[in-house]
Amino acid sequence: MTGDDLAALLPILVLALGSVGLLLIGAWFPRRRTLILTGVGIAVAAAAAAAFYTPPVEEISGLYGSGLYARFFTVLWSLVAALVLLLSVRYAVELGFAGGEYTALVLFGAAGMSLLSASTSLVGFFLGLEAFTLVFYILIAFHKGDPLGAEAGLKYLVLGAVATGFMAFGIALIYTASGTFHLPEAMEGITAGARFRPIGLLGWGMLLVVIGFKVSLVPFHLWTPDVYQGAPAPVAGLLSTGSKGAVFAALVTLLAGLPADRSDLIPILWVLSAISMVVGTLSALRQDNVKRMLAYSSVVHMGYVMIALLSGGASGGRAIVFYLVAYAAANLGAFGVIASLTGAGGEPQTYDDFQGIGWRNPFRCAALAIFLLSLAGIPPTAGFIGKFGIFYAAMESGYGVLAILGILASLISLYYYLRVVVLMFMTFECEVDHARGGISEHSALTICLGAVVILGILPGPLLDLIAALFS
Amino acid sequence: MIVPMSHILAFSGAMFFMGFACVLAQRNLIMILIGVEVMLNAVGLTLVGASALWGQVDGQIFVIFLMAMTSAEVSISLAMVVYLHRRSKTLEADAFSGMKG
Amino acid sequence: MNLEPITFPWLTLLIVLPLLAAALSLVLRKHPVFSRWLALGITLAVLAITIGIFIVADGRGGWLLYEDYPWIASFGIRYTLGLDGISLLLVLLTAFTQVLAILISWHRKYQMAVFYSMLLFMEAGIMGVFLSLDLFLFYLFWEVMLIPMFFLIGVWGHERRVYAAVKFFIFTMAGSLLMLLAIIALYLLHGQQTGDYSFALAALKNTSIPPALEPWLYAAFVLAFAVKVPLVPLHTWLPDAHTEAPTAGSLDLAGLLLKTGLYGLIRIAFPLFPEMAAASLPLLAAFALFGIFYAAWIAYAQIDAKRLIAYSSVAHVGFMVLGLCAWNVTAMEGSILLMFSHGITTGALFLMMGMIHHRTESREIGRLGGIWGKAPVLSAFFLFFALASLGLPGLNNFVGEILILLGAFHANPLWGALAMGGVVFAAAYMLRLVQGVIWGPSEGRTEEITWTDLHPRELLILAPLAVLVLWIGLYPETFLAPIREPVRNLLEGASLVAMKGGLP
Amino acid sequence: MNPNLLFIIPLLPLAAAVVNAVAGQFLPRRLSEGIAVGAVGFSTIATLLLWPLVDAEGVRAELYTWIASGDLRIPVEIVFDPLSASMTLMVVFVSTLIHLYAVGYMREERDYARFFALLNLFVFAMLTIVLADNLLLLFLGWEGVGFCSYALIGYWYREKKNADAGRKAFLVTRTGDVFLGIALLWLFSLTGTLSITGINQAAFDFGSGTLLLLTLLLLAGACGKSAQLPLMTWLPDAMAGPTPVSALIHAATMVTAGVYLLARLFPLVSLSSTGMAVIAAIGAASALYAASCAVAQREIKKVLAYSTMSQVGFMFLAIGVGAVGAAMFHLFTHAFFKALLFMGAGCAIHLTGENDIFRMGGLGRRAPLVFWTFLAGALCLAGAPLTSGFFSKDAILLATFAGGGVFQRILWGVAAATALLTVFYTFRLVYLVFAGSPRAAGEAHRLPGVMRWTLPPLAVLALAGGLLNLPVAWGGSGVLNSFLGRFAGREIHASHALEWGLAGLATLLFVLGWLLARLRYRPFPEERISPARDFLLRGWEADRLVSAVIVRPFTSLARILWQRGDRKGIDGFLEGTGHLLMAMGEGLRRATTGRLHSYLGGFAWGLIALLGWMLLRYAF
Repeated sequence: MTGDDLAALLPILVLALGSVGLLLIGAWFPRRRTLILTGVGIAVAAAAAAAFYTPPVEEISGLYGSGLYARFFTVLWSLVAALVLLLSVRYAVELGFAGGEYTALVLFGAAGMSLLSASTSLVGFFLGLEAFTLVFYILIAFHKGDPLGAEAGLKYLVLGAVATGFMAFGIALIYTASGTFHLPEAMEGITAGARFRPIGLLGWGMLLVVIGFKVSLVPFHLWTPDVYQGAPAPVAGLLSTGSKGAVFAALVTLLAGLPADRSDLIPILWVLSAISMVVGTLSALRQDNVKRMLAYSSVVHMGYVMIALLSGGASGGRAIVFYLVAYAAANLGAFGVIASLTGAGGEPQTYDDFQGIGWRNPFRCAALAIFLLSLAGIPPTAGFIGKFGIFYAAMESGYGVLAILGILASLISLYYYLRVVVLMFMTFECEVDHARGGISEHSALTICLGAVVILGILPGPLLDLIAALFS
Repeated sequence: MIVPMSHILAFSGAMFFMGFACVLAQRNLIMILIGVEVMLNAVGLTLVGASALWGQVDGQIFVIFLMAMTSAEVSISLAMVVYLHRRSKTLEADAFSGMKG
Repeated sequence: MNLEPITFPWLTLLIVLPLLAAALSLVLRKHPVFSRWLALGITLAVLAITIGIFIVADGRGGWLLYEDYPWIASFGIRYTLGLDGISLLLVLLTAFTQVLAILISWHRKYQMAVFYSMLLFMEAGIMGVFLSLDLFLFYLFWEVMLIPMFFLIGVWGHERRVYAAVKFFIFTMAGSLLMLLAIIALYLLHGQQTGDYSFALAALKNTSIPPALEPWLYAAFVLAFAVKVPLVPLHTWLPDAHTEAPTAGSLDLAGLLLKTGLYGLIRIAFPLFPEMAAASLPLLAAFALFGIFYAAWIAYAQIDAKRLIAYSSVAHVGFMVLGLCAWNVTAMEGSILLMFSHGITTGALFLMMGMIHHRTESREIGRLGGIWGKAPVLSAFFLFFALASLGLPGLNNFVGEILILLGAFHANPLWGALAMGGVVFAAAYMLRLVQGVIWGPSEGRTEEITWTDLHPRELLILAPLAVLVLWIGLYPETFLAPIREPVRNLLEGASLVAMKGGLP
Repeated sequence: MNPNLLFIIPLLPLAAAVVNAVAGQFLPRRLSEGIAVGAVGFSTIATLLLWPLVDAEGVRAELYTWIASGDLRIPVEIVFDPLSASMTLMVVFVSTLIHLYAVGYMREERDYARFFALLNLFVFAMLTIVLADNLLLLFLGWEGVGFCSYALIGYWYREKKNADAGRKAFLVTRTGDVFLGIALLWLFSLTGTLSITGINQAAFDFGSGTLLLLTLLLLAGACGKSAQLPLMTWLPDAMAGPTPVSALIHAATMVTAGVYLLARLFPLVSLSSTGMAVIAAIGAASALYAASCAVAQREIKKVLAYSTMSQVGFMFLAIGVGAVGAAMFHLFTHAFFKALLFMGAGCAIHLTGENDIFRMGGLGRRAPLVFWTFLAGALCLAGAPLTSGFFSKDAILLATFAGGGVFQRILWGVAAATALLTVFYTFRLVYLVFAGSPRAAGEAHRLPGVMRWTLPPLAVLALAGGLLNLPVAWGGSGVLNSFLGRFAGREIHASHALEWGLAGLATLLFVLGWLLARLRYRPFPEERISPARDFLLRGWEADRLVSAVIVRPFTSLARILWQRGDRKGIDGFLEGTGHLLMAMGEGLRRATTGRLHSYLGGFAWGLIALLGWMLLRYAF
């Protein structure tokens, strides 16, 4: 490893070293607020480093890219981590989290996500993925007093461990078939002409199981609602945005190596996308817990992203990246609102908790309504532009049926998104006061809201930037 | 290579699926974790075999990574097991079903 | 496109003014009185601008105003607004209606500032729909206007408001989502053929569409618009939404939202697919005719006065669609004029039901009655608008209807003859409404409460409407003149954009 | 003289209507009444002053273009020709008298402004019908009078019955209007114009089938407004309105609009002989039907209503046999004597506080002026020799008889029978109301002078109206016919002998009918109830028939469409879909058991599916 490599790793180093530093400081200096805000600073610094520092090399040790694509996602996940931390300031104090450890884990998770998004090798892929998976094992069960948190942690842990096994086996098989871990050579190596070689395809199958698990595609999605429900809201926000987005970011790189004709893989992806949209939508209909509803909605959304992934090409990739950003802003915002409403009585999760709170907490509930509308893909929000991009990519590459399925799913999904809006604003006014939320939460929510609305109205600059990632 | 790759693959594949079967069949958390461990070791075997097949060290390096990672995972798992056991006095995996639907 | 230099973005102003006011109103939630005056001021300003444009335009053809800026370059999406005679009429209606909507909600108590803000958002959205010439932009506004309406119904509506609001939202989205796909498909086809990836309506008109695909794309567009129009049997959201919405909401729904569907047919669906449109006209006409009778028939059975008026709207739009289907100058002009007229009469009826409901807290025909004895001026206005609605000659709806009927008969005698029969149905349900509300003995709610006749603010709302009813009824030329040339161009299939316009 | 001045005639009542509608409640009563009466009065004077404008071709005046679209151009244009001029004069004159009468009649009403506004508006609309040279403008008046009639029938809206009667009138007449409307659409489609003159000129080119259908459509429209079979059920109910309204709208003017329409479009109508026959048959049938009903009525105004229907039937018959002149002649005389009768009836009601003729009686001595004027009207209605009704009815009978064919003879027979019935029920009415001793129990009112003194001029006109068109055989010169000129329809060729013979027969019928009525009703008879009487009283059960065949199916179908179609059908389908989706969601929700092993099972199944597919892929 050369100095240039290290320089290229600067943002990751900021995150990782910052994480370690906070962990150490936290042991002697347990001021939660200060620690978490420092963590925010570190994440922002990392984002700034990634954004403004052009690294001297394009690739680090054959494991990670440091090009525009990688830097983009590093910025994104660092900012997501910063937002998550901002959302956690009051939350952590309220629930008595150990500030240093919590912050350190979030930062470390962000480093893992950035690495995963940047991976140019199966080894990098594995390490990045595992880095933040391990973090989540802890973060999900971070609230020690909460039995549901422990249960969620356990479920994620066991399934995650099994998934790790599958991933490792898949990688091993691909390596067996191709003789290299490096992308895109590994992908080229497992194909012979238009067809996959059997072992390579088997390896891909294993990888798909893991990817399906990580991004919650049906039938590997079953953990999602439980884990979202049990995990602390900011963590669920990070889990639903960062971990999934990073996997997709890596997947774009993975698939880019495959030959244009992927007829062996396409039917699988097609089916995964379709049943994720259908099953996710239907399952969300009867939920009465907002976090579980958001979990199923994320299943549907990942189904949408799969459409774009299938479509491939420049427009597919662009659609994925934009969608991930839009989805991250809206989903993080939604979980953020839940976090900000959390008081001594715990998180408001069930629909009953949301009944009639709209006019008592106008800003946050209006924001939640807008986030939900964005998730539903209604203009003028980022979600609409994102969905437009996906359907556009789908139509362009001839996945009309999937597009229509997606349309139907988003139509039905309106019901459960609107239901929350209805509960908040259109029923009687409740008398219960939820937590008023701190300034950090409000600023985080404002940022998310701003992103959702601005990207809905003026998506041009971001779209141009994303287009540059793929050129 | 003294052992053909196909044999290695067959063996490690079998081992992998035995591990997975263990995960599926066992109810006790410890046993499930052991199953995962078996799966991971099968992977290690495959990697070493492939590494030999291609005459590279990449695979073996990856095995080292894998082992490190596994140990981290195991430590977290065990911590979790202890934590859960202390909370609910059971290690039955299916006993933890407070959330569903 | 080589158009005259844009002097001042009046059209953008029509959209942005309400939008800014809406945002400001939301921010200053705690100062409802301020936001009320703000809302009134802004809507009046918008009305003044539209009237100004109307006067300056003076029945000229072509694009009266036109704006075009790049917006989302990577998709070839542009911010293109254009105003011709047809949109002018509808923009005028929008601006006018919105002033009334503010005025009728003057003393609303609950979350007043937000209410006005929603009305202003609505205005911006509808203006956008009537002005957009870029399909993406159009679609954006098309859906944006649903959100404020959803809240208006859901938050400030009557008993079953939530059901109505959600039904409204999902129903209309069901249509429009498929349209989104069709828009994308059209865009891709056009891009692949010409290399010019653009959502501009004018450009997409020249797309040659594979015969296998064309019916589907056309159907997607028509479905979206038919839901909004609404064409029977896609209408069942309407009675619920109209009935449960607050008065201002009903006013906007009947006066404006339904028109967006018809406008979409005229401006987008028909010009984009002229051959398909020509082929489908008999089918659409059949639906329209069926709707005229079906809705009128059901209206007759209603107990809730607002619901009755809502069904009457469905019957009326049947006439309008029939007029479009006749595809000749007379019927088309009649259709557009009826769009305008219907906004006024049905809007007025909803306003009056709002006033009556405000006093009696009842909308049930059986519990009202005999109001004439208590509030003669109010009742006289009610009777007047009811007569206009049932198509009494000399009042506004008649002109539109007779033009439609004449044109439809010319296109197909059976259509005209059948539709003429619809006027008896119209008389049947309207007279039942009048009978149940203002005539008869004053019993029930009418007797229980102390009545005040119209107060000045209400008179201020109704008087301009009444003047317009008579104006259109007796001298429709004012409103026919601006649409004459656009209609001719539409029928001749000429590309609108080819003509130059521009106000000095 | 400037022809544009003609617009004064209809616009004066309109202006008065607007003033009364907007400000009537705030004006002093006298002023409001003065405006209303004055406007109509000045219209009458204007008509007389502008009379010199009339010429055979008609004078035209255009105000502005009402509607213009494509080929369509609808000018607000009026035409002043012999037909419209004479009709205008009749309308404004009768209106003036009735307005005056109404001032007295409505003396105790507080809501006078609404009444006079509507009455004036009616006059405007009626004049629009009469003067319009454009079918669409005519249609404006046509619907306008319909509305005024509706609003005035339901003037005493507090009683549901009255409001319902108004609604019924509007709906039934509008049913007729639809046919007129269709005719209008068709005519425009055929000729590209809606000018009456233009249409009449173009009619020669139409095919016979088209002509027949057009005639039938126009006839249906006319039937609705003129209460002819089968659209007649509204007229008896319309008597719920104030008496001046009945006199003006439902006797003298509006109900004759149908006749006027057919007369206006006679050049078109006359081209279809079958159509003409249908018109005649409808007229004769209505005449007989209404006369038979009138015989059994108890309410004074309903007797008159049925008699109106019957007399209008005569006019239709006249049109049907081509005698437009005779039709117009009867229209005018009928307007005078029927307005007179209604006003007299109004006085009778006022004096006794009763509607039921069986409870009146003895009025002859109490109110001699009312009696004598009413008797004058009754004699005209009955067709007593030398009265106006005698001449006008005789002209119709003669024209029918002179038509020659068997069909015409049958019609003539029907008409003659009707004439007999007419005499009978007229004298039944006179005897029951004026003869005998007072039987009234209701509260009697004093009769305002203005109500009384409007009667004599009409009585004189009614009695002497025959001079208007005295036949040549009687030494006259047929003034009206020659004035109408080309509008008078076909020439009637009949020998003087036939004329005298028929007149003698008519006299015979009159005497016979009078004797029968005198025998039966001179001494007050106890009311006898029989099924036949009830059948006639209820107008041959027409209302029940309409209710069973149209109204009730309509209402129940409305409810069925709403509940079954909209609610169960469309909404049911959608909600069913929703429930299905919900049920599926619930099923999937159950599948998420919360147990770790079922989640691992998901892994396993997914893996098996993946591997299975790959296997398939490689096996084949």
